[in-house]
Amino acid sequence: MLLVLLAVALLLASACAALLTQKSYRWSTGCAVGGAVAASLLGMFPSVRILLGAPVESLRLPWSVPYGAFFVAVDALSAFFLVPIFVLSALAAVYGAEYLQTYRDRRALGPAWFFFNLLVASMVLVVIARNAVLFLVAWEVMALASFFLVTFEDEKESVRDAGWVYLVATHLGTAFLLALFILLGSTAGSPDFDQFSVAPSQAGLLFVLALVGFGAKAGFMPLHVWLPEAHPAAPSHVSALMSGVMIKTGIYGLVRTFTFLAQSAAPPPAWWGWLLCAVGLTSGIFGVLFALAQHDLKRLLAYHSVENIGIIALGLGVGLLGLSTGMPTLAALGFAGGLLHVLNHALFKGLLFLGAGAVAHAAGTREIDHLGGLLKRMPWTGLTFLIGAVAISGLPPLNGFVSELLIYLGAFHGLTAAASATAVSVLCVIGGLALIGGLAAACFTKAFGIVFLGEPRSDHAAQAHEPGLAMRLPMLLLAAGCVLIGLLAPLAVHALAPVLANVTGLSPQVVRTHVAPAGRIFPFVTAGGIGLLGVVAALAGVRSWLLSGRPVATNVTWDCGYTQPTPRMQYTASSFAQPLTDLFGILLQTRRRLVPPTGLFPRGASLATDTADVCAERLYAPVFLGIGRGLAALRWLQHGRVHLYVLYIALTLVVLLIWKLG
Amino acid sequence: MDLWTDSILVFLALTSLLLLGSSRLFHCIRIVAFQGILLGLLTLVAHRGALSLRPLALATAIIGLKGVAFPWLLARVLRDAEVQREVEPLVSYTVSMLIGTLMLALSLWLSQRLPLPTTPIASLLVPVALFTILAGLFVIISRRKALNQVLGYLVLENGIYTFGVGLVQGTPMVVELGVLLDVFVAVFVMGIALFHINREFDHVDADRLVVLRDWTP
Amino acid sequence: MEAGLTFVLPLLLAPLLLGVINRTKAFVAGRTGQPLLQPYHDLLKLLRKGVVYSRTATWVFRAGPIVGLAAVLIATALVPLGGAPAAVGFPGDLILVAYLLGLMRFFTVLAALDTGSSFEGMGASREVTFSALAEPTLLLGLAAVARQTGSLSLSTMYAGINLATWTHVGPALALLAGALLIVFLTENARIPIDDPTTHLELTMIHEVMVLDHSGPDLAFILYGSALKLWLLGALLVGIIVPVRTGIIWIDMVSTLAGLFVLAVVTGLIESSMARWRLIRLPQLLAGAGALAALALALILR
Amino acid sequence: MIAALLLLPVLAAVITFLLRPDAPRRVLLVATAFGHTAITAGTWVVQPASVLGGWLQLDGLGRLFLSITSALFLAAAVYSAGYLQRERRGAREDFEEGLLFANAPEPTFTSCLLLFLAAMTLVTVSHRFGLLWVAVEATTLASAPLIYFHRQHRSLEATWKYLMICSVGIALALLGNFFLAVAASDAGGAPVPLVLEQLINAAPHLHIAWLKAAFLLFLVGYGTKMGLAPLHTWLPDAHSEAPSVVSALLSGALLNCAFLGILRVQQVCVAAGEGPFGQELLVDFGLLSMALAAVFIVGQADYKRMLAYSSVEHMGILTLGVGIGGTATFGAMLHAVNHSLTKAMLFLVAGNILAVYQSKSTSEVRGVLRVLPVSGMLWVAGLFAITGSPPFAPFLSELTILKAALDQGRNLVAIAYLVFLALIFVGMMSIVLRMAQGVTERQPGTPEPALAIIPPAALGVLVLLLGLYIPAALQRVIEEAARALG
Repeated sequence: MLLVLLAVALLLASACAALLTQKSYRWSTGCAVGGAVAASLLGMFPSVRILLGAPVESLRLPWSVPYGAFFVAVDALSAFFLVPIFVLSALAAVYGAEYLQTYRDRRALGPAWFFFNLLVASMVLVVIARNAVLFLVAWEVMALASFFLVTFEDEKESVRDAGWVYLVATHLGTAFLLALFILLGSTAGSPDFDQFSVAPSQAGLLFVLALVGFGAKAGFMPLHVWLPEAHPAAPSHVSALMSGVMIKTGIYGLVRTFTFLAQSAAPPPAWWGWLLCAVGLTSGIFGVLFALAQHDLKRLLAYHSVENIGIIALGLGVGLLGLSTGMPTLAALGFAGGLLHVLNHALFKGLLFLGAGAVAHAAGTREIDHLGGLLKRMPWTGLTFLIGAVAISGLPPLNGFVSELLIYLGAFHGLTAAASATAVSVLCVIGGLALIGGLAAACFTKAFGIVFLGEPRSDHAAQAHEPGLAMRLPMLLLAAGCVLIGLLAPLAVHALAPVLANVTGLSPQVVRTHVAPAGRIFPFVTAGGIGLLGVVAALAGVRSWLLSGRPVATNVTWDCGYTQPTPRMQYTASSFAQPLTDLFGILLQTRRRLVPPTGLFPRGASLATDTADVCAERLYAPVFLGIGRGLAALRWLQHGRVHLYVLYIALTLVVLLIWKLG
Repeated sequence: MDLWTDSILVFLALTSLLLLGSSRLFHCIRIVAFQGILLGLLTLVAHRGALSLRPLALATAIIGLKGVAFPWLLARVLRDAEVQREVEPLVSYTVSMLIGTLMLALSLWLSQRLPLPTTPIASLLVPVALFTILAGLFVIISRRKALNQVLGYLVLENGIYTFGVGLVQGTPMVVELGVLLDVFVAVFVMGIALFHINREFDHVDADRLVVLRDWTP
Repeated sequence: MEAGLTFVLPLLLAPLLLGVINRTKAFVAGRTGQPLLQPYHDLLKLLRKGVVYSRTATWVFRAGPIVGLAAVLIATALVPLGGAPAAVGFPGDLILVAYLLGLMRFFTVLAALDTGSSFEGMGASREVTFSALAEPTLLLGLAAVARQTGSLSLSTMYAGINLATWTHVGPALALLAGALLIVFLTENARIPIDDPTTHLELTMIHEVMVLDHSGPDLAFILYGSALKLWLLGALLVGIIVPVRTGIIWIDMVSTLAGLFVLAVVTGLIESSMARWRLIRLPQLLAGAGALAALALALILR
Repeated sequence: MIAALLLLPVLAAVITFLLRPDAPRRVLLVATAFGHTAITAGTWVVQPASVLGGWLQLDGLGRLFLSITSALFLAAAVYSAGYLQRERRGAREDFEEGLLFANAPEPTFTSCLLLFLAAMTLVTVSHRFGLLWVAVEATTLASAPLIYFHRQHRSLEATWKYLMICSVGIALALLGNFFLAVAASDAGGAPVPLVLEQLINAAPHLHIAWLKAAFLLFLVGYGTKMGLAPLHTWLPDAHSEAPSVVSALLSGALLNCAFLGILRVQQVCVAAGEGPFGQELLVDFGLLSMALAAVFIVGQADYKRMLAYSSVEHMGILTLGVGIGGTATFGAMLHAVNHSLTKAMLFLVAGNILAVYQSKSTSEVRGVLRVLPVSGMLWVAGLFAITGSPPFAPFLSELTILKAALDQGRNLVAIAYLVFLALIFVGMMSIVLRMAQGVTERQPGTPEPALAIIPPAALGVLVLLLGLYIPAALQRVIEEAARALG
């Protein structure tokens, strides 16, 4: 506990130090990165210890603000979210130290580092806060800090707009949270989490409030609109942090709210689970579809965050279904899958954003169609990005597969054991997961294949170079993490037990018995994974033995008889995704500007597509426009004529007199 | 005594009505001045003739200010402003008179319905006061010249004061003088403002002061 | 023992299925056709050859065939042969199988993209498209079986299907078989989805992806796809041929027979109908999905 | 003590008016401000004796509003010392229309500023309703010349509207006084003098109908001065045309004083058991003001007007809080403090921006964060504060009010409140961020004079600290004030 608080203090101190020493690039960066890394190391110990079953630690100090109390605690659930926060923050900070160097002569980096460490500190506080006011303050500080990080390059119009969209989205979400927490605290009269109690009549309302309020941060469809704007706009190490852990605080809040609601509304009504599953499916499928249609690498990754949040929501939804139908196994497996995916997504999405940053850093563009052949020039970045891609596609033997398998298991268990009503919904989950998996694989073959393989499609790509150690090391560590969790699945599931006990309100022992099937299965999965690697190694050996002493020629790619093959003849990201985007064109509403080749000897021809977010364009833009119009129509009230102003006064008086006394 | 009071009150009402109908600014000023004097007299008679120092002092102060000082000030401003001396109402005189009579009726009706805990010095008092107040507001709203609005404000003030004098006994001297002082300063400042307006714009049309607004037709 | 067999048999017999298919097509076309064992000869020949690599290609290109084969080998160990249990079986292995095939596809596609050739790029693009559509059907189909047999392990699931099941939910199983047949054809690049014989027309999906592979790499790929053919075939036949006598040999032999019949049927289909236009393939796959869903509905009811 | 509070500024005003040289005048101004603040601080420790037989005394409400006023005036005085230094003498070009204009003579400005302070002080300490009225009217008259500091036609127009509208409104408040007197005229035989305490004691005998009527008149009268919609019409003009330091005082101190007028009569109503009658009205006016502020803030083209409308919004929040009652009253009192500090800071910063950019147009000002690093930072921070984002103080008070509303089950009020807050947040942010961020051709890092930075910075720090920790003493004062309203 104290160590965690110490970490927070350290983060804040280093943040201020970075701000004060911003005259010197070296010092401010040193302070910030040192602080972040040290704080992470400090914080890891208690988090891991509690994950491994140490008792819950809490601390309550008086705090002289209305309804406020400095009430913090670290239980298994908090610890489970603390781990990725600390890991990713430290790595992102190290990465950023090199990444931001290119800006050093253009601007003072003090503020950037200040807000970075502030963001980390506020995330930690959000996760350990046990008092509504404290939580909300931390929550908003987190939002503001991340907003300033997003608008780091505010000289760009697009960045400013992105920041604005993000700010509005998160603030409107917070409005719902205000209502949520006040209602939670009103019956008990105390805003401390442990005092919360819910009137069963209100439970449904509270659930919806939480879903909207936290969903806006987590990025559920259709509240996701800020994600694809903000993540590309932010510096890559910030995108990694935001996408990897910050949006997960939304999931944390949602799960934490379940624990409050569970006390009163046990078992939760079935429609909660249905709703969450529906949200998950929408986010997952739409997210991956929109990702397919993007050709900005970071925008693509951002949409994948929406997709993965969808998968997490599916897991939680299955868990809720389990609770509502009284099937603990279903609940345990669903929540386990969802929560484990939180951790996994933090690892591989962080990794992928860092990789994307390295690419943009090296090639000077995020436009996939201008890249290519980077694997030769950036072998390490390429390898780690490939690992991340395999992991996020949920393929064995990496970690993405483990969490998705847990959700599948839950769903299949529900299918075989539950009544047909529940069975139908879990079937949707199964089919949805399968579709998402396939599409994700398609999307990441595109991302990796077009960016790293083939021939460079532009000079930028041709001149790309591997980044320095400070940027490479974090990627390597994250990649290692993906592999480890993939292979050590049984341990991961075991470690989840106390967390699940927290969420489902069952005792750890009971939970263990219910995740037992998964526990029995995962050794096989691990064995399969290791076996796979073994076979790969063996086959590689066989191959090299076969090829020993045989001619191994190299030549140009066989080009069907063309005499002048050029890199521009390669398939591009757009053409690669075109069959799928056409197939789902009705949903994507892709705009294409085509200048077809004309004449016998056509000169220029071009095709440009862009896929704007349907929700943003068809849903929010009109609403905001309408509100603006409506308000503008009322402006005549302030027409400037003093006579009529006095008339207002007289009328108000008369109306009041008649209304109140007449 | 009541004869006095009533007649004064009637005169008050008439002056207000007259103001609504008069077309020349100097005329308006004179009317308001006369109203001020009436008000002074009212304070005298309001005290049931008990000729103590207090009402005398008050009366003189009121007459001095409202009957002499203000009119002189405003007249001076008007003289400086070489604009035509028409009132130029937004609402024509006849309509104003009509509305005036309506307001009179309204205030009579209201005064019937107002349950008075204390008996006023005269039955006419409340309706006349209300009517004067309404008339003042109406002048402010319906006249174009800024100076007219000052006059309207004065009339409004007079109406309120009438109400106070007739109905409220034992308002401390300090407060009364403070009120008077405030009104004096208010009108003085307004006068200065008028003076500046006239210098800045070469007109004193309040309804042409519409630069500051959030709406462009 | 049987478990071992269910693992070894495909390793030995998978290429033979290809032979049977080709022979059937030849027979229908009235040709003598290649000998049944031709695929084995091809594999051996390729294994003995050297290789040519593109200058564009990286280690990913070399890794593709290996990872693909490795993945499908592991999968083979998990798939039962009708009543005969798989070498390894555990609840949820069906998901592992599906995703191992996904891994295989992932790396094949990457290897194709690694050459930077527009043909391979196109093939890769189509491959991911259609397999993305086929995957839900496969899983929903297996889900139906799981629901029916109340088990999550392929071995027990398929052991649970017998004549009684057919008498109960015959229609459902029939629909299921239809769905799985379409998946089988899609995943193995057979007509009417794909045409394995020609290499150069731009209509190709799978074959065009492996255009630049040669020597042992190509051998691995061919062998891998043969195993894949076997696996999906086994999953299909396991449903169609509900012989569960309890005597493992009979079950196994009958399923084997079923597999070869399936090969013949495939051959007949390939020679009897033409390849569909790409535009229409999604409809076909959606249809398959619909069949699976319908089957589920019947089973859930 | 109270006498000192009142006399100090008056004397200073007289002296400054006669003092010819500039430097000592400015020094005297600042010194007076310090003295006033010091005495005010003293009233926190020792309860000052009442003057004029209880006409002037300092209760909880008075102390709170006096402290706000005094603190704000201190900041304003320091700022204006620098401001007057920077203001060029003689005729200069008006940046909007290029007309020539000059400033009012500095002695007038300074002495009016001090008289303004005296008048506001009188408002906070007077318990005699008539005196209160005199004081409020006096604030109007003292501040009118301040608004007309820049002798050019727009500020003149603003001054005229300010004078006209406020005078009419306050005249109605005078009528309210008389109504109140009527209501108290036969409480148990003898008429009760219009002194707050005695009225409260005699409350049960008051004539209810007249009391209600009086309340309505006070509400409309002082509400005009306070800027409640739809009586707010003078407010944006005056705030946008006055020198920023004056706008800061108007918005941060004057509006509160007017609010105090309403609170006084509300106290009587509560004592007479008519609390709900007033509270209902306050809730309605509060929501109406917030709505109207939202209308004019969204897409506002002049950032000083935007701040002015934001004041309308926050006056709405104050009345809403008092109207909801219970813990919300505490929230409202706390919000009065927070809003005053934040808004004053914002107006001062707006003054800095105006001085450099020579434009009040939200579309012409760009890249403040680059051109004026400190002011830009304060500008953005202040805007986040005023829109109720943690960790700044207004968040706490707004949260308290919301909580009270929800706890009382007034969900519609709470929803409307949240909706308006959200609307205003979006409107303000889209304006402010466009101003603060981005690039401009002005050279970055324009030097910012210390006297222009220290006061707003100090206020900003205060706002932040109050958002993180509310000292026990302040807590006590606020609670005392809230208790006065039952």
